[in-house]
Amino acid sequence: MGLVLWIAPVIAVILSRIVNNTKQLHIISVCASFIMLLAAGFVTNSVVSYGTLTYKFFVSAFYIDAVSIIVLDITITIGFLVSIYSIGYLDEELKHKKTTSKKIKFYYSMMYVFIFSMVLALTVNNIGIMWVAIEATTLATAFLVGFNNDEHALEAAWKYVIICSVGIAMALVGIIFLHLASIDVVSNENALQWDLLYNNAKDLNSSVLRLSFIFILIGFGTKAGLAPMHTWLPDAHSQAPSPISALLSGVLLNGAMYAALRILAIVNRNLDDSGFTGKLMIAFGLLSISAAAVFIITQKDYKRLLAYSSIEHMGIIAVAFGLFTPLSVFAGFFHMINHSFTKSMLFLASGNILQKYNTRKISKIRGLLKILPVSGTAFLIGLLAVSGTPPFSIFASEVNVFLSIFSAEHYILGAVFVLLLAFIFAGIAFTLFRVFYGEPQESQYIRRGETNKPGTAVLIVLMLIIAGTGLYMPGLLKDLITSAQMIIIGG
Amino acid sequence: MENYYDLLSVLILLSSFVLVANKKTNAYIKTFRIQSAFIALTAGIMGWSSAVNEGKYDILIVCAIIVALKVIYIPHLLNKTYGNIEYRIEKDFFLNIPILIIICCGLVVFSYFSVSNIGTLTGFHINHQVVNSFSVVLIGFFFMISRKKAIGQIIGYLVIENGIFVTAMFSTHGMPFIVDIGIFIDMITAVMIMGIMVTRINVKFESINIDKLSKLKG
Amino acid sequence: MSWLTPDYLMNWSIIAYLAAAIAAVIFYGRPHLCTLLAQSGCIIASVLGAASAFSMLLTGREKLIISQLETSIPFISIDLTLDALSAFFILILSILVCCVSIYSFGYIKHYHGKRNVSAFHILYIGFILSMFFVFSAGNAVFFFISWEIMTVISYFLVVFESEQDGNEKAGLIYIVMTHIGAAFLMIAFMIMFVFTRSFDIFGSSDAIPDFAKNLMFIFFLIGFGVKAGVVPVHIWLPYAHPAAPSNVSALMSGIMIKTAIYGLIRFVLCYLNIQDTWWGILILCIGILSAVLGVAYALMEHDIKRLLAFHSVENIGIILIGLGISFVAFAQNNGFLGSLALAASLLHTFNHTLFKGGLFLGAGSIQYAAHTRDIEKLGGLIKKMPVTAVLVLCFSLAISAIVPFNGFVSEWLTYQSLFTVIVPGQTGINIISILSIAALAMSGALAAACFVKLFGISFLGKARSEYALSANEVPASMNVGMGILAAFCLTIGIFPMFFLKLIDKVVFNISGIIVTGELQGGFLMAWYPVSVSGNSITPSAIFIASAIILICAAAVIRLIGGKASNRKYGTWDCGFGELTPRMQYTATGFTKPLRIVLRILYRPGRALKTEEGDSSYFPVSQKYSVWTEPVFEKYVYGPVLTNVKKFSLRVKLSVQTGSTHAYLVYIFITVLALMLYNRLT
Amino acid sequence: MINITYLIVQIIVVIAIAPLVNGIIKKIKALSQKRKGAPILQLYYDLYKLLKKDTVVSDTTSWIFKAAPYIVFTSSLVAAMLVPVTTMLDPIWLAGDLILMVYLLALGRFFMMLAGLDAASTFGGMGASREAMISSLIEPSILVSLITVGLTAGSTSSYQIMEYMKYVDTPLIRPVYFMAFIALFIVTIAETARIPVDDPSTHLELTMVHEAMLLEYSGRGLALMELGASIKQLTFITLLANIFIPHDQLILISGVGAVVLSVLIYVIKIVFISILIAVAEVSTVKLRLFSIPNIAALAFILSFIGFMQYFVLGR
Repeated sequence: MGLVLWIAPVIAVILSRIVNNTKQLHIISVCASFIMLLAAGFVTNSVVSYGTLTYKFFVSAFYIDAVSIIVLDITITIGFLVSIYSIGYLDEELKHKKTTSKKIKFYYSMMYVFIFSMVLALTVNNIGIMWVAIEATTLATAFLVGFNNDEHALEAAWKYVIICSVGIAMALVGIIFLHLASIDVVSNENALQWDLLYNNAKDLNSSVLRLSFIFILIGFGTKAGLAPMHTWLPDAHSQAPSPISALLSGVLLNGAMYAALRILAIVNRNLDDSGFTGKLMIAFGLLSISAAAVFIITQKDYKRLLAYSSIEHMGIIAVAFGLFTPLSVFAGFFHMINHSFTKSMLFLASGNILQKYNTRKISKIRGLLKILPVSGTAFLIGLLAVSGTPPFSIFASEVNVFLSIFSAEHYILGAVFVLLLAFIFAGIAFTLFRVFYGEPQESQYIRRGETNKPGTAVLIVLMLIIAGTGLYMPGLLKDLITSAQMIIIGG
Repeated sequence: MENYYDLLSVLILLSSFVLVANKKTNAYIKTFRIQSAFIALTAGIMGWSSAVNEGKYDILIVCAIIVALKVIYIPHLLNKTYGNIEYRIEKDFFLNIPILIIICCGLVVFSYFSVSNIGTLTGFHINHQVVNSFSVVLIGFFFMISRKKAIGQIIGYLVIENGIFVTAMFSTHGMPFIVDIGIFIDMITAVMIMGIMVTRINVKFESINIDKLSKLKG
Repeated sequence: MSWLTPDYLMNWSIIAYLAAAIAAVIFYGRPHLCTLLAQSGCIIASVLGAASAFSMLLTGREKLIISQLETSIPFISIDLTLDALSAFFILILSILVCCVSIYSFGYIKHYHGKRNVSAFHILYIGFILSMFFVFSAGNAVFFFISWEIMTVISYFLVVFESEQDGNEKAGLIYIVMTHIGAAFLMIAFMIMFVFTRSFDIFGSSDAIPDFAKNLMFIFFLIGFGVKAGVVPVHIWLPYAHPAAPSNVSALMSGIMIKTAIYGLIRFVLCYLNIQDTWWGILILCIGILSAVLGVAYALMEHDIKRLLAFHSVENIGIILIGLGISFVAFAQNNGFLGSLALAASLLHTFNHTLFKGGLFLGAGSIQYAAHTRDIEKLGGLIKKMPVTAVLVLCFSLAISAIVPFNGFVSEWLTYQSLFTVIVPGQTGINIISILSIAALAMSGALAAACFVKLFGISFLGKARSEYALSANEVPASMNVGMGILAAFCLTIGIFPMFFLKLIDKVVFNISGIIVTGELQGGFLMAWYPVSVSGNSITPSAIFIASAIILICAAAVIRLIGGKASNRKYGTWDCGFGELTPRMQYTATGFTKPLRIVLRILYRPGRALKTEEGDSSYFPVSQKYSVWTEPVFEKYVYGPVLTNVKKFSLRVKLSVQTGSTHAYLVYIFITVLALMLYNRLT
Repeated sequence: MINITYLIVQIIVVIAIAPLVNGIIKKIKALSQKRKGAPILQLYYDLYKLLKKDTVVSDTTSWIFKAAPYIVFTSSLVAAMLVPVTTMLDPIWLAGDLILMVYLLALGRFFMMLAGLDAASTFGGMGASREAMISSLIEPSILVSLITVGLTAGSTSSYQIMEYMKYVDTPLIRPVYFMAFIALFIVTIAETARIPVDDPSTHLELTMVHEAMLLEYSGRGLALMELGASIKQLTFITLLANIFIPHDQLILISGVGAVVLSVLIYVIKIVFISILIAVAEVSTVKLRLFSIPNIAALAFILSFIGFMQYFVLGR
């Protein structure tokens, strides 16, 4: 059954190369993602019952434990929601002649290449392959970022490819050093297998490992959008079609963070102390949050603003993982989940807004709640949620992050952290709250009403999720996160 | 054997200096080709010894791939891309070449300073080679920064990739085979994608000067 | 009588609120029914809530757990726990909600057919419930959650009429400031958790070291101060309160800002157990500043609701003066004085809820009838809306602390606490206390001036515009709602003892000292012995004496003067002929002397625009305008905001330059820097 | 029961003496101007005349206008009841609280200002506006000086303070009382609409404050207003007289005789202070309206320094 996870996207890619009819493409995509959703449910279930799953396959083993299953479930759920949303989105684009059915074909195939590589990255045991898969996600999304094929999109895509490739190349350097550190411990056939490295972490060469971690952090940090390597992120997120932005923000960033986390676990186990890694992670995290805080307050483009908010949240997650206490790692995972759902909802809503108003400029959007009742509400709720307002889910995880910071006796850090988040809220409120009220300009000829029906349904589902998980955590999820935290912390 | 490796690592490093010193785009491609050839040679020697000593052929296969890809295909691809793009004379670098070279020397010193302490790994006298090859990574990176044109950036990226590969070679006799293959696939895809983009950029912006791509700010 | 227990009633009260909200959702399409059901639901719920709180206070139980639900998210649980303090605040809340809901029957009518009434009711009920939870939260995280929900919902209510000028900005300032304030609360709660490993509000703070306690105090002060609207973080208040619909403003000003007072008492006094005198002194200073500046700025406002909002700042200042003395006294282990001052400030909290709620409702009535909030456009309303006029007059007298009303009683108690705190020898506290007395006196007099302006200009004289001419008496339900509040004001003013007894239960619960034991003398009398002899007031006696004197005076006059005839005639016009409404004193004119005297606070300006005619002696038109500057916004917040924006822009453009090379340089430098760091450590 | 008797005595004394003070002051002013002046009892005649007269009421006014005289009168009288003319009279039933007294007077002032605005006349508004300013500025000095004195006595009750002052040796040469006395004297002048703050005898719009608010009144309304004002004036004078110049310790007999004697001495003191006020009025000129803050500040500073002397410096 687990195999379906890898086969379904491949089939989807192949089919979408063959089929020409847009409607059939939609069906294929939804079916594929639905099947993956079922498979993910199945795999989750088996992980919960049996612990780690390993599939010997080809040369490398697939290795699924609670850590991967969390990120995997996020990926697949959001993938499913995005695929539903895309139906309405692409139809609308098609209606306004902004795209062609040929490009839709391309869109779907690239999207499933992306999902495939994402799934691959999350399920392989071999860190080298993981790197390959993550680099593949960059390449798969490169053209999706440039999907609109105008100057801006092209510029964003170019920066995306160059910066992410270079960044991720640094991660490769790190992986080589990791290999070097383990050369005496792990035989060449099993080189870079995560479980072996992890189990034998104590015997690795510490000084090489430290160097390795630096490169890993910079490399995957680039991909995860940590400042100062975040620079590609606002461009790519703002220029990509909104469903793709949702995937980038809700899925891709997690993937990079996941890879960094895996290696973080090894390094910390080796060094027997999270001081070295913690300092770096926290520094990057805090820098990201501050960068987001500074950049958000004068932001003029709402999708860029959301992108900066993603940087902020990746910063929060980095801080949480950097602290590396059981509490903080738990909070980090929890925050990762919440951020993914909230941010994808925001990007999906922003897609509807973009289609309706045809502009990314905040100043040209007024009367959102009237024009787009559901998307507007989703956007508003999303903004409140994303800035940590209770009772939405991000608040719940932020409280846990705060607590873990304070519990680790980083008082000043904690205070700065809380205030920065409040400052970001202020920035978002200052720049973005005005769009909900008033009336759009006469010259924009905007008609009331939602156009993207499936998208609207998705938004409602997401709203329910983020509101629901704010005050309730399913027991299954809690178990999963706890076991993931146990895996990372060890013990 | 180590002597050959030492020599090759220095040659590879040297080729990257030559790259930085070059002014013209076709010269970049040529230098890259030479550098790749050196790398293929290194891989060949290594592969040969491992085939003889351990009966493993994967490094030899990698060597073959390098020859096919980096020495033949990618330079060809780049030449083609370059040929498609109308030639314009534009200053390609931000700083003048002597300064660039001095900075690159600094980078080598820096990488010696920061990598040489990574501790003695028993059984490997690799530090110097690693320092050299790691310097190639940094120089490649720096090359990307110093060149304005898109092609320069692609080449810089490839040099980083070369540097990484050599580092891997010298430090651990290469990555696991499957990883290497994956990396090659990624690399070739990346280069192709970049190539396509360069063409598009040339159409849209009527230049491949990356500095013109600065509409997305803030 | 199990159904009379507080928890049982409390649960039903919550259920009634929820039912009202559900009814509001179900009857989405039928606004009249929706209003009827939702507001009646609120009335029932608030009566239940009041009953519950009342019985809680009477039973004198220390602590009562209503419900505790784990959410399975670590550290987040729904925890409703009552003690006397919460019960007291819930009592205030319920009384106000009951009156406001009665009022809303009529008031909401002008929304029917124009707006989404259902959404309004849901927000309204959500707002009430969130305050309910704030008062009854048993752990700090749940408190924070309720607190933030309260903020957010009230934000939506503030922007409910977002199409009107300035409401958006009002909402924005409001939510930004309160959210930043809440961040400080969050930090304080985190410190609390770190040392005690618990979020239990009722727990002990012994494990917290002194420096952390001091920090927590500062953070609580900032966090709650923003919500309470104390100077200098008051600026959101005069924007947000006018922007909200009037029944909501009544709730916001009447009770929402009191959540901050609740928070200060709950966390600083009950939880942290005051440990330093400077805490109290700091609060005292803030109180003085707020009391004087609040009323001073109120004086210059001509928008009724803005004026009232500034008065909220003033009254919070007065409450804080009481609270400050109480903190000082507790820090000096003077339990009795602490309790007295606490009782004073709690009573003032209650009183302010009553009269400020009533005043905002009155402002709503004026707006409902005359469609404007600008005092300058009103006039003569006393003849059009006689009942409203009487009620607003009552509230005006109450807020100016004039005698037979409740405002005086609590101010008197505050004076008495200040009086008692002054002991020869302790320099700092004495000086601050005497300044507090001066501030209280001045703010009382300025408030009186302000409400003379409010009432005199808008209700008396002649109508100044069409708006005022076309006004009519508002629906009876609105007056009933206000009437109940006015009745409370008068009752507390005349028979304060009964309410003091209630407050005493709260104070006893906190300090273990009964104040009314000392304040004895039957239900009519408040007698309080100080060192030498008793200071006391007997409002009821005064009331009776006044009544007797009034009757006697009338009788004597009748006796001497006989039956006199009244002749109606025009107002004295110096022989110029008919007086027009434009010749009346305006609100601007009325406050001019004070504007000039206190110009340092207002930085007033004026301009005369003349349109020249044929000769300079015959100008076509002249336009004279005066204005006052919003000093805090202009000289504090404005520059800060501009600089933040400037900084952001500068950093943004110099970091995110759009150049790929720059971006690569960042990564490159990061690589080098980290390698260096690794090498050097 | 005996308390009520005392109160009735107090009320009668107050009502009887209040207009006299006006008469004395006017007489002294007239004498200083080499005029004969009106008889000392002129205000009594005026009040009687006014009570007999019909009233003219503006047609723009409301019930506030009609009610105001009664409220002003009542509040002044009740306030006066809180300040015993002699400690032989114990107003314990009303407790004699000074803070209460100040706020009772505020009630009267509130309605007087409203009445000024009610007739839609410019004069009324002007008077109310100026009154609002003066009262806001004077109020802190009143309370600070009264409370300072109260603090030395340990009570805010006028009766208790007077009781305490009996045993203070020559209070007026002590810094705290001297300062408080001067402050209260200034306050009295300001509160009772006298030169230099206000001119009671003018009807010129530039200078009117108190009179401007009463401009529309006639007949019994005016009578009540005037009487109320003079009672208020007497209340302040009583405070000055009985607190700072205590006399009851001199009276050694008890019973009705003591009360009568005490009231007689009281009247003498009132006359003395009236003369003081008259002298002050004669020797100064009416200030500009915007110089009044200076006087208010002076009063406040005096009371504050008095407070400092005793409670901070400990003298």
